[in-house]
Amino acid sequence: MIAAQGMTLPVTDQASLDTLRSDLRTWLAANKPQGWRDITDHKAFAESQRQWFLKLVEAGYAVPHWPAEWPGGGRGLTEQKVIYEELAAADAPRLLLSFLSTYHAYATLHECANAEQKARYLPAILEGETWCQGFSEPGAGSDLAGIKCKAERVSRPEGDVYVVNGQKVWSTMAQYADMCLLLVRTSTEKAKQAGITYLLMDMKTPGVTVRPIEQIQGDEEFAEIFLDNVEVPVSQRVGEEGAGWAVAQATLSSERGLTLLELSNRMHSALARVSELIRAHGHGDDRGVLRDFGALVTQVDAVCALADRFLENRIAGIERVGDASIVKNAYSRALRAYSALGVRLGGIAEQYRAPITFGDLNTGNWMADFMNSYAWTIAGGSEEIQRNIIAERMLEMPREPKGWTL
Amino acid sequence: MIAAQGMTLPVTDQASLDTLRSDLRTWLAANKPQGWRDITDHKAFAESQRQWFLKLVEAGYAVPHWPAEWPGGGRGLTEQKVIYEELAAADAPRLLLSFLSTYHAYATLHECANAEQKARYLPAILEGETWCQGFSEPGAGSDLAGIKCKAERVSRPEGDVYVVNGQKVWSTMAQYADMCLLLVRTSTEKAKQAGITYLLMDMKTPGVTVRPIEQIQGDEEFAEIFLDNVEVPVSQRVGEEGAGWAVAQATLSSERGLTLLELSNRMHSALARVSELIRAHGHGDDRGVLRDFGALVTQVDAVCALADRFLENRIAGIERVGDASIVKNAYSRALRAYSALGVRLGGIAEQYRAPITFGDLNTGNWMADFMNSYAWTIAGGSEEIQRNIIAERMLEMPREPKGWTL
Amino acid sequence: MIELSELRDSATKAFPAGAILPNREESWQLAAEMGWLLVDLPEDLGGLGLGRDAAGAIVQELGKVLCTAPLIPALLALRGLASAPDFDGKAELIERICGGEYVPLNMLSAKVSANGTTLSGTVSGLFDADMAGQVLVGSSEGYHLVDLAAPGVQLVERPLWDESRKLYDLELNGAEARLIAGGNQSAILHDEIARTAHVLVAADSLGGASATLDLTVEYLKVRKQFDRPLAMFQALKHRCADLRIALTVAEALYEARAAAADSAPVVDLGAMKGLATDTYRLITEDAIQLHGGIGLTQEYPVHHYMKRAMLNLQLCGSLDHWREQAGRAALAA
Amino acid sequence: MIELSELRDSATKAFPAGAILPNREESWQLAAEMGWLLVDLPEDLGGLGLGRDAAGAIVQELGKVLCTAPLIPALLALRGLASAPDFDGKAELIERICGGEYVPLNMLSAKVSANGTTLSGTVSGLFDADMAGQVLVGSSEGYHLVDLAAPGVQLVERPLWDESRKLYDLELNGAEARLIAGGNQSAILHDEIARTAHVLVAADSLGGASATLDLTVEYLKVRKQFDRPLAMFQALKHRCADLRIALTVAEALYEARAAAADSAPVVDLGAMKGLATDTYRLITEDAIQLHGGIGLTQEYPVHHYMKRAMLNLQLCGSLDHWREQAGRAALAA
Repeated sequence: MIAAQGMTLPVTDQASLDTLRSDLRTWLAANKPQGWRDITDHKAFAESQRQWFLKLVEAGYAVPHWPAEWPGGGRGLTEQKVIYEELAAADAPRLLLSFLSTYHAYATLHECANAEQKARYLPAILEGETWCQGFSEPGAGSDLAGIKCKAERVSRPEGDVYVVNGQKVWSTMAQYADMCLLLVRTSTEKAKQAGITYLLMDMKTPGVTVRPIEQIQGDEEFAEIFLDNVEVPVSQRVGEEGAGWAVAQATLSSERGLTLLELSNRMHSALARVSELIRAHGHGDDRGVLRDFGALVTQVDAVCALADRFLENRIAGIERVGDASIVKNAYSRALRAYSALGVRLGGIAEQYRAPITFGDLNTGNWMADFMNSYAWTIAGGSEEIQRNIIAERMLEMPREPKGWTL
Repeated sequence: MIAAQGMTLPVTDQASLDTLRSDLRTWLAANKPQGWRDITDHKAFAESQRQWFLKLVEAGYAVPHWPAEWPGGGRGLTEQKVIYEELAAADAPRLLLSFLSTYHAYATLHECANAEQKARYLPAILEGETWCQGFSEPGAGSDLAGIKCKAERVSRPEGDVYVVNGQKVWSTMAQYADMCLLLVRTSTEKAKQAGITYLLMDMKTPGVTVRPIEQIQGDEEFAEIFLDNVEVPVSQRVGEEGAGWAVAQATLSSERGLTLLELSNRMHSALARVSELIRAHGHGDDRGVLRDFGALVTQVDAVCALADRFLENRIAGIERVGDASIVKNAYSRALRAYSALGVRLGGIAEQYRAPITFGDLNTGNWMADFMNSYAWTIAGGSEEIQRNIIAERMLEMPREPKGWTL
Repeated sequence: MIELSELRDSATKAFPAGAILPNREESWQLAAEMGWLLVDLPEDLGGLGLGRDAAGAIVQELGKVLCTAPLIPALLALRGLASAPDFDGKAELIERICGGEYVPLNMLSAKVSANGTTLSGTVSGLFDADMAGQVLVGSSEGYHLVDLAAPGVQLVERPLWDESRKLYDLELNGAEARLIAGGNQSAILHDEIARTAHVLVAADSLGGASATLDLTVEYLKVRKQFDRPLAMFQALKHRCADLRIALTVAEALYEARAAAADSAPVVDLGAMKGLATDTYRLITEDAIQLHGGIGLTQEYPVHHYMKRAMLNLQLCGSLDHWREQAGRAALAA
Repeated sequence: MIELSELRDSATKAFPAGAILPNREESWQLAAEMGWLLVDLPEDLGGLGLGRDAAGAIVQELGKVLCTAPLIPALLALRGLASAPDFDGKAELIERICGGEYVPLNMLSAKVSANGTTLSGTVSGLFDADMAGQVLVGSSEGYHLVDLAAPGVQLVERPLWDESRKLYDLELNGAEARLIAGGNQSAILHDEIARTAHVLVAADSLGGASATLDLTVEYLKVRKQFDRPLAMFQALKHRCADLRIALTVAEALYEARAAAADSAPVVDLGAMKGLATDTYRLITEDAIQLHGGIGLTQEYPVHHYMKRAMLNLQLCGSLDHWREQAGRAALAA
């Protein structure tokens, strides 16, 4: 069993959960952004995200998972689940831009940073300071321990710095970020993991260049970060030099369950889009199409149940190794099936390129949704990596020997 | 390119092919066995197979692939193809019992045996002497080089013998065989392949026990052979001691293309059974069922085309490494799809156990056909082994290092 | 209240893992002694009133060992009798059944016509009717109790590929039958029984699927080829992982719907049963392939699971049927 | 007679592997200069009369580099004109087309109505109509030549996900149109054109699928993770092997049916095209997954193949359509 992190708060009683739900529902009816699905410019989308986050902060719904000392914090997982369910039900925008800040950056700072770092960075998150993650590199996709981005410690009159050179990829919305959670290699002599150091980098530091990645469906959700003699003060290091691998684990384990519950629920609501398609194309009396739709509906229902159970198990502290991998793969395959059925039933109409909706995975632009679905089978530990985890850690099938190279 | 073995005869002209076809068709109309699908006793089936083979020998259609010096021999692959096509079209029984004798035993004897062995065994095949193959062992499925069946050379007054102890499995119709192509281990000191020796064993030798394998669909197509201090004269060895691996290659490469062409054609004819099922269950206006049937029809059509092309390439001498693996996997997956669709469309009726037909893979007893289809995804080098061959030898993806063990 | 895990534990203790195909009569006796027939029965009828998911928890464990005793058909008949309007002898009959008298409900279609108090036609899908003195027949004519010793009643065994169960047709030829629910009440009974049926067939399937996957993974760990355990080959590992995912997904839907079965639309339960049985099929189909040759032999157990999965796919509505119904329901939503 | 392999070689020389998305105008020019428009045209009309499979051989090679020039629509129009009854200027028009004047046939449905010699409505699926002076419109009204400069004629570009091609709708508003085949002759033309269309769309798909698989296997050989090339991971090897099998199966059906296309039932060719395009979809869909993140970037080529595959699936009848037709035909056989 994995102990649930920071989730030891008592389960809240039903009455206060109901109150939370109805309050939020009322608030959302009055405050949820309109027209966000029609935004066609990515910068404008980022700005709408920033505004929406600040609005949620103000209302006390942005960081329910933070401790009670923070405004809106101190809520247990059960309450967090209610909040995500209501946001999904209201078709409010997902929190893409701030997500990394309030989960990954927060968890890293909260668990591993020193007092000074916490004081500087945690309150700023609630004021809109935005973080990105500089972990993945070209050539080291799922093999995080293989990163090459090099940092050399150099003395400067104002204090030692790390001079960083290298490249990071797949950094979510890094083009809008103020700060970066950066993994660098400070030693190539030790074991791969032992040479990694964790830095907090200001994105405005000279030598930092960000280039949005043009995605195949026309989105710009990710960026590359080029680092050319970037000087990061040693005071910006989290943990000791060479201890970055352990800090990174805190970053990476900060979230999984709530997002997939939210996304599953949103996909469930979006099954209505398939119904519309079936009606619009006159497939309503095609028994094969009805069966295919029925199979999809049941698959999505099952993924919702799975995501819910996963979170319940987390709440109950009985999560097992590999559970998160199962939820991720099950969700991502349902997402692929959802979009593939839409592409198929939509016929030629789906091959005409239409504007995409930023920040949603089930938009009814079926080709865009199809391409977007790869983000979940590839990013965040590819489907293949998850299968390895399930086979080796859950089914206890033997690993391949480590030293096994060509 | 692999050179086609013993298939260098000139392509026969169209006119004589047409004559062959029409002669055989006439002959089959008069001579093909009736009622073979209704045989319910396996022994009776074996006997019907024996009779059918002898009838074909007499008519000159049994061993077209043997050299011209043999009656009915000297036919090129193109002619052989015509013969198989006509046998399939007439729904004549497949030659299961004699198959191993006329292909595997023949090729082994023809290519690797000494003059005395050839004289003793080749003519006997045409008189009905039946061979089985003792290669596979429990615990060494697809890993043929890993066989353990032990043979020790011992002096006897009447000449040296090998004393054989061990077990063989998956030996096709060994319970009816007179002779056995036997792979044994004569040394454990050398490399795995180098310790293997090839023997011709009389199945009536003391110490040989044959036990038919009860298969999950109720067939008894295979048997286990138990060898308990079986003495095989050294004169019955093919090739040198320790040279059995190379001889086994001759056995194993004796056939592939014709059988799969025949089986594909038979499956194609048997698509009519699916049509019957669709009509009988009133699915004729279910567009989903029609699409699923159409997809199957096209898959089977494609496998027929593939098997045909494979044989044409063999005839033309332009077969490539891996081609045979592709045909095998493509056929076996079509066979699975064929039977699975039948099981599905037949509904509950297919779950009632009904008598099976021996010697056919597309019988319309859908559950039996479904179970039978595994014979092709598992036997003769499993599907997984074929994928390895395709990936490594055709796509030239790297092999796993040999010394790689737990 | 008794936790589901306690029920599971008691079932596993009575039918330990790996001891497959236990003797039918002994199993039936044991099931009755364990009180498992009482689990889903309302308390006012002398039952434990623990609900469908409680019965499901037991059935799921028994599915792992390919239980040969007809617990499901008996629980369905009980559910039907319990939901029926009161009739003379109802309480006594229920009590006798709970004590171990076997009365099954048919799990396949009944093509019968009523004439006065008699029925004629064929009732399919009666499991282990050779153990029964009477049966509950559900058909479009309503729900009837039929005494198997009555004139015009004949049992015909229908041998199955699934060797873990015995199935009978009931041929009725003007046989006396006691109507316990007709018309609107029949529809109510139908839905009540269907809810239980889908939960229990799904439970049996998921138990069997889980046991099959365990069996397969264990086999791959033990079996060596090319000097390594098969379980070290990544292609096989990934397939096992995918099977594990499929199983966990189906289990999650089962648990959610079984817990809410009393109020769930029948179509939701039917679709859930469809997914569970299809997952059983998927896992057993690939399990045989992953085993290689040994999986094709009668003496190795894996084929029994495959055959049971194939039969489960057809019980109480096929996969195709429930997929179509689920699609129609979602389209109408 | 020229061998197919010679045509393939010349195509590969003109459009070498890896140089994807060549300039459209230059490609068109080159195709015309190579005489590829003559390949399938009967000899009595000045063509080479090499048949549909010869044209297919060229198109298959061009599919590998995501050819941007509209060879297929031009060959379809040529096939239509060649099969049409004689009309004034037929020979000259064919000659001009073979010389490089682009006249396409629509590859999606035309919803038009005729009024005397004029047409009104919308014609979909005209590739690269911006390069054309006139087009051949196939509809239920027959086959018409339409001058794009005529009054009541308007081209509307329909941007595609597939960036390798440009597609237009033709809006007709009482536009003059010259009927070249109607009634029974229209049906004959339709089948003649359909045979060519299925062969060529299938050829393009199989060329693209083959290039995608090559690209993917090469990438896996080069790309390392956990200190080994990805191509050494057995799970990925087996997936590539399965893709190779699927490709070879589809190629075999293509070759058999393309060679016999002149006499094959249209449904057989449609089903073959369905398999080819679905195989293209299958391979490109998994190719992106096998590439990982880089496959999701606009600058890496693999997505272009996937998008082209998706469009090909819809051209000249969808996969669902042809599967259903194949099922109906087999059921009626």
